[in-house]
Amino acid sequence: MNVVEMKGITKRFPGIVANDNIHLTVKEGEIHALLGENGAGKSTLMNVLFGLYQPDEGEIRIKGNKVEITGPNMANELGIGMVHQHFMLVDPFTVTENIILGEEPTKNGLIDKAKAEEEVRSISERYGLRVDPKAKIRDISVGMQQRVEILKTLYRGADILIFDEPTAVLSPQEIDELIQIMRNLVKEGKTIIFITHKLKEIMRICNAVTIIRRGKYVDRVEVNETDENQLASMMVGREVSFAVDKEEAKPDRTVLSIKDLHVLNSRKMEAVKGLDLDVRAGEIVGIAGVDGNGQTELLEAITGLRKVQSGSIQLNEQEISNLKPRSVTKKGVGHIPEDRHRRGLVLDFSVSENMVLQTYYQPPFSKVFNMNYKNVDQYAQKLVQEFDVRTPDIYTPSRALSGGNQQKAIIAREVDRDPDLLIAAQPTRGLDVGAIEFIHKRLIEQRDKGKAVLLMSLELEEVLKLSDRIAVIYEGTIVGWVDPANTSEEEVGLLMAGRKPGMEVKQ
Amino acid sequence: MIDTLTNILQTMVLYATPLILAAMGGLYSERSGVVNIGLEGLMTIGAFTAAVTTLATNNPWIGLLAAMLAGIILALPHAVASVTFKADQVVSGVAINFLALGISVYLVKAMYNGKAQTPTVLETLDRLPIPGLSQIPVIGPAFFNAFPTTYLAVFVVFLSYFLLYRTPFGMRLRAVGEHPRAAETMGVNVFLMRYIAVLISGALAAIGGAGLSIAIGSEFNETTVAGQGFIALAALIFGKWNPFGALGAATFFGLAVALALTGQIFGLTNYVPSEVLNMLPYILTILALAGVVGRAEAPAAIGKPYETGGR
Amino acid sequence: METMQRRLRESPVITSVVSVLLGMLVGAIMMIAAGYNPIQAYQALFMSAFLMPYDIGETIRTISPLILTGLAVGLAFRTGLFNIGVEGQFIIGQLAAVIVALKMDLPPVLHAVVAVLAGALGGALWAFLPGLLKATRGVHEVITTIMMNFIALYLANTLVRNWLSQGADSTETIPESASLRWDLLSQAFGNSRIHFGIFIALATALFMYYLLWKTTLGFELRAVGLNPHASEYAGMSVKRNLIMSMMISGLFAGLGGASELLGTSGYLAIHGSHTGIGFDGIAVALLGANSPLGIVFAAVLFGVLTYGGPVMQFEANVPTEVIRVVFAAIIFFVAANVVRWMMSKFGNKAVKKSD
Amino acid sequence: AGGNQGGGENEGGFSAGLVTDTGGINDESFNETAWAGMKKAKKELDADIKYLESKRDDDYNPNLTKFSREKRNIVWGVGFKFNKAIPEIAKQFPDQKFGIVDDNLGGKIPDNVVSVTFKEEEGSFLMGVIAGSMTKTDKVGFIGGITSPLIKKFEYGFRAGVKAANPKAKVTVAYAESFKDVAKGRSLAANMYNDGTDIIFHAAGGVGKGLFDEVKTREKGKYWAIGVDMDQSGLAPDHTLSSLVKRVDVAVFDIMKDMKENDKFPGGKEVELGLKEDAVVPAKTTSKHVPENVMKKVDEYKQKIVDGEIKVPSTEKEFKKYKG
Ligand SMILES: Nc1ncnc2c1ncn2[C@@H]1O[C@H](COP(=O)(O)OP(=O)(O)OP(=O)(O)O)[C@@H](O)[C@H]1O
Ligand SMILES: Nc1ncnc2c1ncn2[C@@H]1O[C@H](COP(=O)(O)OP(=O)(O)OP(=O)(O)O)[C@@H](O)[C@H]1O
Ligand SMILES: [Mg+2]
Ligand SMILES: [Mg+2]
Repeated sequence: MNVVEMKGITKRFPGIVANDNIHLTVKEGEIHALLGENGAGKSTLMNVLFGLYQPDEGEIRIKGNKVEITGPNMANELGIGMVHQHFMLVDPFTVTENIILGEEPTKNGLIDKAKAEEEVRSISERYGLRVDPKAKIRDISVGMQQRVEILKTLYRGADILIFDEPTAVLSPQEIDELIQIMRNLVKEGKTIIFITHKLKEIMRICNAVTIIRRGKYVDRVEVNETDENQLASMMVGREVSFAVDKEEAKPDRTVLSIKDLHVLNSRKMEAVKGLDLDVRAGEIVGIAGVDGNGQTELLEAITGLRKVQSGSIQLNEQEISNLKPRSVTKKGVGHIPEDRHRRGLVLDFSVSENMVLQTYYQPPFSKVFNMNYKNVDQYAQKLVQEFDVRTPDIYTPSRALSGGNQQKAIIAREVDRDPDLLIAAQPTRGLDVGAIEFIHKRLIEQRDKGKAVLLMSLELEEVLKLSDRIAVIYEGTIVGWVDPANTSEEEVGLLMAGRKPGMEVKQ
Repeated sequence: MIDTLTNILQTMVLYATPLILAAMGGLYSERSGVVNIGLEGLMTIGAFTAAVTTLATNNPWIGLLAAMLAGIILALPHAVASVTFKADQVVSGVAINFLALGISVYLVKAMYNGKAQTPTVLETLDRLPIPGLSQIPVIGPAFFNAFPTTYLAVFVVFLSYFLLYRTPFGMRLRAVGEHPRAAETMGVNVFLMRYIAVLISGALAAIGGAGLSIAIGSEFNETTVAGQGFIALAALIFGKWNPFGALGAATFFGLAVALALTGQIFGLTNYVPSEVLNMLPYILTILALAGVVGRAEAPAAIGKPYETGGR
Repeated sequence: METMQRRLRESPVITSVVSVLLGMLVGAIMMIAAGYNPIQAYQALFMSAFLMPYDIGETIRTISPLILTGLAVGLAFRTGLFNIGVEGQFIIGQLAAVIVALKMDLPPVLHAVVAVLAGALGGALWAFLPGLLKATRGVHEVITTIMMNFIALYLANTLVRNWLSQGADSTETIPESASLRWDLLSQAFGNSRIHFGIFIALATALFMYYLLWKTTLGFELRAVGLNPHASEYAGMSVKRNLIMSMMISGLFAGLGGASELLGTSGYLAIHGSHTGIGFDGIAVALLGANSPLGIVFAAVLFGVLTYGGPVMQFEANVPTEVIRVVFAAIIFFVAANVVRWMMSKFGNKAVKKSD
Repeated sequence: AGGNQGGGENEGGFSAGLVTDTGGINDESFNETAWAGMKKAKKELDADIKYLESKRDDDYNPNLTKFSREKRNIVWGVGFKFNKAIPEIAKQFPDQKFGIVDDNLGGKIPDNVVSVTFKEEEGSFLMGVIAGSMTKTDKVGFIGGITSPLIKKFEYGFRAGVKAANPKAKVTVAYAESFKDVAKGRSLAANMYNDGTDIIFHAAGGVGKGLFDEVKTREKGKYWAIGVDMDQSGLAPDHTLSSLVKRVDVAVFDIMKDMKENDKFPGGKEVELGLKEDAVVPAKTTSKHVPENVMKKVDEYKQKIVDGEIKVPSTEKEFKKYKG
C-alpha cells in the first residue's frame, strides 16, 4: 500500500520555485530515500508534507485518503513525524521536556513529570534509543540530540517518519547506530523517508529512491536496480567523479608543532589533555574523531580564539600560543571555521565586505584609517570569479547565499591570503557533491603548493580521502596515527571509539 | 534600632511592590521572546485608569480591574506590531511608552478641566494588616501590614513560577521564547502564545502602575510612574528572567532606596549631601551587577520576530 | 505597473510620509473624540514653527539636541547596543560644559571650543563604564545605563548646589566667551536662541556616516555589532569595539548636552527629573532607522511637533500631549511597516480584479 | 475643557499673560494660585487673560516671547525658575512689562520687571509654633522637595518657630530631592511617624501628597500633617492641622489693579510680602483642629514678627544665630 502519495506538488517562494510539480510515492514499511543537490527542494517538500508550508499546487494522500495538512498538529494526527535538518530542540529544556512539549501529560493541571519521564524511558527502551531523560539538551552530544528528535516523533505515535539529513552530523559509529535504529523502526511497522547526500547510505538501507533536481522531479528507482554512479549522475545531471586525484605528498619542513597542549572548554573542563601534533609543509593532516573529543577546542587554541592552559604551539618554529587571533592570522594561518554562520561570516555584511573580514585594515583596502571600498570591491569581484561563488553580485548580503556558496566565499578568503598553515574544519558539512568536489580540489591544490593543511572533519570518508596522514583524536589526545593508504574505516572507527586496534570488541 | 529596621523593611516593601508586579509582566512577554521596553507605558496607563475609575466608582478594586483591562488593551498594539507585523520590538515598546503618557495626560486634561493631575483619590487600597502575623516584631509591620498590592505581587510571583515551570502553558510559553520554530513543529501556536504573553504583561504591569495611584499614592499625574517601568525592566534582567530572581532584584532595589531614605531621617545628611544618598540605590545596583551577578542569559529567541515558514 | 508598485512599497520615503499622515489622522480622531477642532489645532501646530523668523530659529534650536541624542542612540544600535543612557550622558555633557565655562578663564571661541570638547569627553566617559562592564563582566548595558541616568541626575544636582553655586538652584549664567550663540545668527532669526549647536549636530551626522561607512573603525564597529563571534574570529577586539561604540555614542550625547547648555540655556539648573531629551533621542533614532540622514529628518519632525505643541494648546486648547500620541502612532506605523501591508492588500485586490 | 479665558485683544482694556513653570497651570501650588489672581483680574478689572504652560525649562523664552509679541500689559513668569529667562526677554522687549514670582533676580531687576517674593520663613515660623506647641512626643518633622534656598526658607522658618514654642522639641528634616515622587514623600513620612514624630510640615510640592497619603492611614488625633501653598486640608481632613497659604493670587492681582487703575508699576523693584501683608498665612481651616490657646499663641508671634520684634531666620547662618 502507498502510505504517502504526493502528486504534482508545487511550492513557490518569492523569486524561486522550490518545488515544481514533484511526485513522491512511499510504500508501507519501506525506507525511501529522497535525493538531490543542495537547494534541490528536499526540505521544502518534506516541510509541505509536515504541514509547515502550504503547497501552491498539488495533492497529498496519506494511506489513501486525500488530505490537506494545515499544520504540524494535523501532521501529527496523521501519524507523520519529522526529524528536521536543523535540530528543533529547546536548548535549556531537558530531554523529557523537549519530547513532551505540546502534548504534556498532566495531573491536576500541572505537568506530570514522573509519568512523562517514565514514558520516555519506555519508548526509548523499546526502540533502542538511549537517552538520559533528565539531561538538558545543551549538555548532551549531537547523537543523543538526534535520538531525542526521533523520540519526539515516536512519542506522538508517528508511523511515517521523515529524517532530513540525519547523518550529516554523526560519527561513523553513530551512523551505524542510527541505521540499526531505522531498521528497528521498520520492523515495528514504521515507514521512513530518508534524506541524505551520502549515496553509500542509500545503497545500504533504502528500498527506493526519489531523485529531484533544481526543484523538479527526476525519477523514482528501486535501490536494487541502480548503483551509486547512476544515482549521482541523476542527481547532478552530469557524470561526477568520486575519486580524488592526488599525487604522493612531498612533505617538507614542519610548519605546525604542538607539544603537550592543555585547553579548557567553555564549561571550564579540560577538553584537550596533553596533545601532541605536527603538520609539515606539503601535506594534509586529517584529524579523525567523534564530535566532542576536543577538536573544536584544539583548533580554537591554535587560532588564538581560546586560551591555552599549558603546552606549546609553534608555527614555523615560533611560539604562537595565547597570541591574539589577529597575530596568529598575521603569522600565516588561514582558518575555515567549523560554524560558518557563527564564526565565518557576518551574514548581514555584503559578500564584498566579508571577503576582507581580516584584512580590511591593510592596504590596499585601507589607508591610514579610511576604508578604500573601491579596492575592496575589486578584490571581492576577483575572488568571486576565481572561486565560482554564485551570488547575484558582490553587494548582496551573504545571508542570501546558499550554504555551499557561503562556504566557497570563506574558502576564497582564507586561501587567497596564502597562509602557511590552512586549517579546515568541517569544510564540506551539508554540501552537495558538486560543491564538495570543488572544495576538495582546492584543499589539495594548497597542499601541492607546499602549504601545510590541517583538516578536521567528522566525516571519516572525507578524512580518509584527503589526508596524507591521519591523527585520531579521543578524549583530548591523539591516540594514534594511521596511514590512509593502509587502513580501513573500521580500524579508524575503533580508534575513534577509544579502542586500540586488535583489542577484543565486546558487543 | 529595631524601629529603624522596621522602617527600612517597610520602605523596601513599599518601593519593591510596583517593581515586582511590572517585572513579572515583563517576565511573561520576554520569556515568550518579545522584548518589552514598554513596561513604563503599561504602568502609566494602569496608574491612570485605576485613578480615574476609582474616582468614578469609589471602589479601588474596580479601579484595579479596570487598570488590568487598560493594560491589556494598550499591550495589544505592541503585540500586533511586534508579533503580527514583525516590527522591531524595541521600537514598538518605545512607541507604547510615548502613547501611554500621551493618552493618559491628554485624557486627564480633557476630563478634569485642563488639570494635569487627577483629583485626589479618597478610597484607596490601604495597608491591610494580617491579623496575628502583623504583630510579629520587626517583620510583622513590614511584611504583614503591607498594601494589598504587595500581597498580590508576592502571590503573582509564586503563581508565575508555577505557571511557567509546572504547567503545559508555561512550558510552551518558554519554548516559544527559546526556539519558536521547534515549538511550532510540536504543534504550539507561536503567535497565540506570544499574544497571550504580551497581554498578560500588559495586565500585570498595569496593576503595578495602579498601585502607585490608588495604593501608595492617591492621584495620577505625568510623573506618577517616572521611570519605574525602566527600573522594573532592569530588575527583570538583573533577576535573570526568573520570577524569584526578579522578586529578589526588585526587593534589593527597594532596600537600597530604603537605606537612603532612612539614612536621611537619621541625619546622615549632615555628613553626606542628600543627592548623594539618593544616588545610592543606583550605585548599589551597578555594584551588585558588576560584582556578583554578571552575565545574564536572555531567552534565546528574544527580540526576533517569528515567521511561519521562514528560515 | 508592477515595478512601480514594488518601488512604492519599498521606498522608505513613502513609508515615512504615509506613516506621518496616518499618525496625524490618529491624533485628529483623538481630538474629535474629546471635542476639539483638529484642523485648527494642526494649523496652529505647523504654522507656529514657521510663523516668524523667531519661531524658525527656536524650532531649529529644538531640533539640534534631538539630532545629537538621536545619533547617539542610533550609533549604539548600529553596533548592537541599546544605549538608554543617552539621557545621563547628555546631563554629564551639560555638567562638564558648564564647569569649563564657569571655572576656566579662556579667550572667546577657544573657551567655547574647550567647553564643547569637555562636554563630549564627559559624555564619552559616562558611557565608558557601561561599556566596560558589558565587555568585561557581561552586564547588560540596558540596566547599567538606566542606573547611570539617575546617578548623573543627582551628581549634577549636588555639584550645582554645593560647588557651582552657593546653595542655589542653578549656576550663574556662563560668560559670553563660552557661549555658542552668535549674535548675527540670533538676529537673523528674530533674536531667537538659535546657536552653533545645529552645525555641530549636522557635522556629527556627517561624521557618523563617515565613521561607519568610510573608516576601518566603522567597519569593525558594524561587524562587531552584527556578529561578535565572527568579528573575534577575524581578529577584531570585541571588547575594545564594544567600549569604543559606547564611548562614541556617549560622546554624541555629551556634545548634545554641551551645545544645549552653551547655546540654549547658558546655565545648569537643579532638576527633579530627567530632561527627556535623551529618551526622545531613542524615538528619533528608531524613526530615523538609525541612519544619520534618517535621524536628521526624524529630529526635524519631532522638533517641529515639540515646538508647536504649546502653541496648539494655546490656539486650539488641545492639550499638548496629543503630540505624543501622534508621534507614537507614527513610530508604530513605520515600525510595523503598515504601508507595505496596505500596499500588498491593495495590490492583491487590484491583481484579482484584473484577473 | 482647557482654561484660556477671554478672547482677542480688547482695545484700551487691560490684558495680561501668564507663563507657568514646568509644574503646569493646575499644579495645586503657586502656578494655580497665580492663575487665580489672574481670574480675579478678569472678573474685577475686565482683563483679557491667557496662560501658556511650559513643558521644559527651554520653553520659558518662547512662551514669554509669544505674549510679548502680543503686547500684553503685563507678562508673568511664575516661579524662581524664570530668573534667567525674564531678564533676557525683558532686555529684548524693553517696552513690555514683566512680573516674576518667587525670585528677586539677585537684586538686579530691570526697569520693566517687577519681582514678587514672599517671606515664606515668616509663615513657616507660625507653622513651627503650631507644631511645637501641639507635639506630644516632642518630635516634629519637615519634608523638603529639592534642596534650594527657597525651600530652605521654609525649613529654617519652621525650625525657628518650633524652637520658639517648644525648645525641647526635636525637628527631623529630610529632602526628597524631587517635587514629584509621591512614594518618596510617603516613605519619608512613614519613617518619621514610625520614629515617633507626630507632626510633619512639608514644602515639597507633589511629594507632599505622599505625606497626606500616609497620615490619613494613621490614628486620628495622634498624627498630623501641615500643608503648604494652598489649603491642603481637603487631602486629609481629619489629619491636617494647618496649611501655610501663600497668597500669590493677591500679590498678582494687586499689582495689576494698581497698573490698571492708578497706572503705577513698581518696575525695577522687589515687592516682598510677608505676614505684615497677610501674604503668608495659616489656612482658615486651622482653627478646626488647633485649640484656641495655640491659636492665640500664633497670633502673638505673628504680631511680634509684624512688629519686627522677632526677625525670622531664612538661612542656615541666620538660624544658627537665632536664639528662640
Ligand atoms: N523560506 C524560504 N524562503 C525563501 N526561499 C526558500 C525558503 N525555503 C527554501 N527556499 C528555497 O527553496 C529552495 C529549496 O530549498 P530546500 O531547503 O528545500 O533545499 P534542500 O534540497 O533541502 O537543500 P539541502 O540539501 O541544502 O538541505 C532553495 O533554493 C531555497 O532558496
Ligand atoms: N531568509 C531567507 N529568505 C530567502 N531566502 C533564503 C533565506 N535564507 C536562506 N535563503 C535561501 O535558502 C537557500 C539555502 O539556504 P540554506 O542556508 O538552507 O543553504 P544550505 O545549502 O542548506 O546550507 P546549510 O548547510 O547551512 O544547510 C539559499 O539559496 C538562500 O538564498
Ligand atoms: Mg534541506
Ligand atoms: Mg542545507
